[in-house]
Amino acid sequence: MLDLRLYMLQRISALVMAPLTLGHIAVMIYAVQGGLSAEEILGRTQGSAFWFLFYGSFVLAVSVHAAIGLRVIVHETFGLRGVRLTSVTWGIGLLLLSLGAQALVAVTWPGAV
Amino acid sequence: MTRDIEWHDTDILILGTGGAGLFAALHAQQAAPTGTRITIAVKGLIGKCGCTRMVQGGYNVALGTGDTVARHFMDTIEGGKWLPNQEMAWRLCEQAVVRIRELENEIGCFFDRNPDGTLHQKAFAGQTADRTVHKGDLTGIEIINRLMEQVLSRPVEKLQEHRAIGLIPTKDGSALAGVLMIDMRTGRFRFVRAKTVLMATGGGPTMYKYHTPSGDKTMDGLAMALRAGLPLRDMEMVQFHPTGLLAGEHSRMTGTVLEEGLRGAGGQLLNAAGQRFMFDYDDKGERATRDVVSRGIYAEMRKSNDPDQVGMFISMAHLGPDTVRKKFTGMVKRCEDSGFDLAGGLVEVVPTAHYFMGGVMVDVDTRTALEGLYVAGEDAGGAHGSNRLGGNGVANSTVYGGIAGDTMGKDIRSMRCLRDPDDAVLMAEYDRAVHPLRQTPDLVQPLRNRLQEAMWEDVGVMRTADSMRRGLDRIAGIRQDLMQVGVASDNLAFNLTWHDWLNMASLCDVSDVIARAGLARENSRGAHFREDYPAPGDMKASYFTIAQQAGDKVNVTREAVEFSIVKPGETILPDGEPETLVAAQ
Amino acid sequence: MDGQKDTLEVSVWRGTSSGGDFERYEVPAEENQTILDVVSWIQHYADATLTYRFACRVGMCGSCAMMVNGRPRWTCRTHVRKVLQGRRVEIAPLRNLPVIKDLAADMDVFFDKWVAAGGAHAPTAGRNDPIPPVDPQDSTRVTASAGIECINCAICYAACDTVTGNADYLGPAALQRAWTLFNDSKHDRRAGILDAVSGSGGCHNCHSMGSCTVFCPNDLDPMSAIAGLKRETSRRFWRKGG
Amino acid sequence: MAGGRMRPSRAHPLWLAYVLHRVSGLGLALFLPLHFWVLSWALTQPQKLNQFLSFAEQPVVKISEFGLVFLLAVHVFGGLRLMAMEWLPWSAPQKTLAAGAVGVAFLVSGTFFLQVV
Ligand SMILES: Cc1cc2nc3c(=O)[nH]c(=O)nc-3n(C[C@H](O)[C@H](O)[C@H](O)COP(=O)(O)OP(=O)(O)OC[C@H]3O[C@@H](n4cnc5c(N)ncnc54)[C@H](O)[C@@H]3O)c2cc1C
Ligand code: HEM
Ligand code: SF4
Ligand code: F3S
Ligand code: FES
Repeated sequence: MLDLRLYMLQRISALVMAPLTLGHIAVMIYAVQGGLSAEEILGRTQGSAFWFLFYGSFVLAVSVHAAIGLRVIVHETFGLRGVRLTSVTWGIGLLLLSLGAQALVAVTWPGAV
Repeated sequence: MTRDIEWHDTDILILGTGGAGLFAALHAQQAAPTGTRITIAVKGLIGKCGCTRMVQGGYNVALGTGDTVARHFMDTIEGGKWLPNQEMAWRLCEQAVVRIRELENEIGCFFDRNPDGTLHQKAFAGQTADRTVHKGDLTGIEIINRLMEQVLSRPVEKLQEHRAIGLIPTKDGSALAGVLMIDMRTGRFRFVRAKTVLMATGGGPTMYKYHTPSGDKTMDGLAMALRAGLPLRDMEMVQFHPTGLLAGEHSRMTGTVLEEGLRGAGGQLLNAAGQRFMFDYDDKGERATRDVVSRGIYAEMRKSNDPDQVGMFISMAHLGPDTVRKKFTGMVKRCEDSGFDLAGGLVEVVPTAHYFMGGVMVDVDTRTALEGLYVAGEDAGGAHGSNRLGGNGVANSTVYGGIAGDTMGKDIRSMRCLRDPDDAVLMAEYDRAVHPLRQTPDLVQPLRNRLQEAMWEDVGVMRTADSMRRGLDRIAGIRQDLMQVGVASDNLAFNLTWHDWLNMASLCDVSDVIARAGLARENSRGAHFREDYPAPGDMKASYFTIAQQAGDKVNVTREAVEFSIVKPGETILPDGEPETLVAAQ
Repeated sequence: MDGQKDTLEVSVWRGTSSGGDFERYEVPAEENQTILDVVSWIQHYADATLTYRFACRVGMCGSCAMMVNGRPRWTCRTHVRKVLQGRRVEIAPLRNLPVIKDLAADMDVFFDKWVAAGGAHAPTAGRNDPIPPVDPQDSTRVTASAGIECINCAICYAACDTVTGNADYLGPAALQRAWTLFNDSKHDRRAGILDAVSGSGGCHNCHSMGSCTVFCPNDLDPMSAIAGLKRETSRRFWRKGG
Repeated sequence: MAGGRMRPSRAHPLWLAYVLHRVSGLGLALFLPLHFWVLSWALTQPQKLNQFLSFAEQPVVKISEFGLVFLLAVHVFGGLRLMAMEWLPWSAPQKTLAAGAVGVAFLVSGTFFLQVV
């Protein structure tokens, strides 16, 4: 149930995420090491265009990537196909996107707190 | 039991999916008018059964660098000890050139190349030029896989696991109406009418204790042709390969080929005492031709006559186990999988029945005496005479399979309609097939073992009039017992034991003919060796045997070979041509 | 020789497409014995109705593949000694294919997919043309030759879990054949192959789980062949922009 | 059903790598929405986020966090391994690569873990 198009989307989104996740882990290590509190972290990220783009692209990529990944698992495990499979894919993607967008706003929007 | 037969119509019906059957399907499709229905029926799965797939050594074809069709032809005639039908042998050599190009260019085979990109060719024993095209030692896989793909991707009707059991003529007997089959998967009967039928079921001398052909081949085609009253030629000619694996009676590996190249590379044959013996029989020792080595091994086996130590041994270790492993990777691995160490140890071998030169009499266009019936491949007799050269087997099946397709495609244009079968024959064939279902069930396999012993001992590598008469008696006894052995009829779907029974029926019928034809040939030629008539006889007075069934009786007659192209003692090669182009080893 | 023979305890799956179960047989043990010999013995001497399939007996035709102790194997070349667990062995029809009866699977889907993957040669020359020279050491040719000895036994197909879950997936053997043809300079529809393997059942479904390569009895490497197809289709994707 | 005939046995390094990739992908996909949800508290209920973060100081939670980072690392390096074998023309010794990917994943998540405690 993966044609070339979905395959490319999944690989491209993965490639986008790879540096982002590693960067994120690095930031987390740094943050924990420096004993930063939630306020301190948010203070740095909120209002920063850089972090908005950083996490923004992650949210976008992960929605696409995970939706396709779960689509494959759902097809291979439960045999779903056709319209139902497509709606499941979109459903997962949109769910992740909306949750992700909320988190993104919370973390990077200027003066959110 | 009601005679429940489903009818099915087609235009061109092909039996068998070896080199002959698959090529016929492709050529028929090219030659027949559009809209012609083509059906291919086979005892196993398309392309996965039969012997063409098992071809190791390769494909003989004269492609230049000194080699010519004339030279290939002369080798074929001399190898066949002047018995081949010369027109057929010529056509074989001539068309092989076209067919190999077709295989490479149209079918998509890839044969081994020289470093400069040209085809690699080598020489099998008995050839005077490097002529054999090959793909490693798995040539048949390449040929059949490519042919199979072509047929699978075309609109040819496929009847897989359909076994042909009877050729059904028209009421007046002038032509063929169709073929009665068993759909093996369901166990139901199906009568397929067709305007033309190609029989390409590939012979297969599996009535010998040791044999190389695939398990599906049991001489069904020749047994059907015999019952249909068609003349069969050269039926005494059974080729033995000298080195079949001996793994015990319980194993299907027994009889399978250890390749010719082992001896060519310096492999030694040893007896139980560990001594080489082939030089006692021939100056060339282990490198002598197949028939000579087979007889050498057989004679040595008879001398030792030890029931616990039946075969002789092939030994490669003196060449260095690592070298052997490298040069014969596939063979070493195969032996290893079955528990033998070819590279470093001894492997027990016996001569093993390999190829059947005899077959239905056909013209050079594969037509038979019965209108609508065509025969090609190992089922057809004539091209090889008393001996088939290594590499001429696939050439024969692919060349004549293609010709059959062309011929049927052409002939069908003048055949308006399907013919009606002779109901009496149809019913008789049906009854023959269900006979065991009406007897008390019993084991079939012991009878197969008995037949294989009888043929090996009495109608095998070396024969005498006495042994063959004894063989005939034994066959008759086995046949009688077979008629008493039943198969439970409660589940006929994919019932292998029923088919074993039918296999036995075919094998008994043809075994009987082999012995009779063997009695009729009172000399020794090629594969046929009579201890009571060891001389080859006058070449100029060469005759071939023709066996034909009339009523319940099989008559064997002799007919003089027609030297239509070359006479014994002469050659068609230009003056001054060297005897051989193969560099001495 | 030694009068009393050892026996093997053999469980064989019996049934049809509508269901079945394992049945137990005692089979005499022999020095040289393959799984095919075991199955044949049962049919010859113990249960005349047992169905299985074989032809060549030597690993060339790929008709005899079955599940042996849960692993797909060519039974004519599988020595009993290699698979025996104590005295026991369990034999079932090939996985991922419909059963016809007992140990005989229906291979039609497998071959349909072979064709669907573009697995038949398309000629660039005819029978009256000379055979084109091909450098056997040329790297493209070497790639093509790597998969050429496939015997279409469907062992890889039975080993692949993706096939189990995804009925449309063309499977390793068919895709390997496509890759071989893609690298065959004599093949005419090389671009067509990339189309044939890019659909919803195509090469992109492969998760590189590698069971095909691990279990192939001929030591072929369908996994890498499929990776080759993914690479070429991706490359074309970038060039053509989808 | 075909699968019911027999349990297939197929444990070998590449297959295990595949299972690991799938399980980690699935794990991440289940965890991520949760993660997003918690983060969005920053906007709506900041005090709840802080509560959560102090809750996250507990050792059990630390260990499961390690698990998460491990999953992420395994999945990322597994994914990179896959894309390398699919797209780079070398014929890589697959098993080594698979083992290597898991190794690196351990390293990264291990570092994370050490830093955290
Ligand atoms: C081990 C081995 C190695 C060989 N090596 C070489 C070699 O190197 N070079 C060479 O030239 N020759 C070789 N030969 C010989 C060569 O394989 C055969 O001569 C040739 O392939 C025969 O082709 P065919 O099409 O006539 O028959 P086959 O390829 O045998 O095909 C016969 C077909 O008919 C089917 N069939 C049989 N009975 C029935 C029935 N009742 N109903 C329906 N279908 C039926 C079979 O299932 C099969 O599909 C070798 C043979 C063997 C056994
Ligand atoms: C950040 C870098 C990531 C990379 C490089 C990556 C890479 C990949 C790749 C190559 C696949 C395809 C596997 C296959 O076809 O067998 C895949 C599958 C998958 N990924 Fe990721 N991924 C990443 C992040 C994520 C994240 C964050 C999630 C979770 C939200 C995720 C969830 C999945 C899922 C569910 C699958 C399907 C697994 C399967 O088909 O077996 N991935 N990933
Ligand atoms: S690739 Fe190997 S396992 Fe798969 S069908 Fe071909 S020979 Fe069999
Ligand atoms: S086992 Fe299946 S998933 Fe791919 S690597 Fe082989 S085809
Ligand atoms: S019987 Fe041909 S591969 Fe096993």
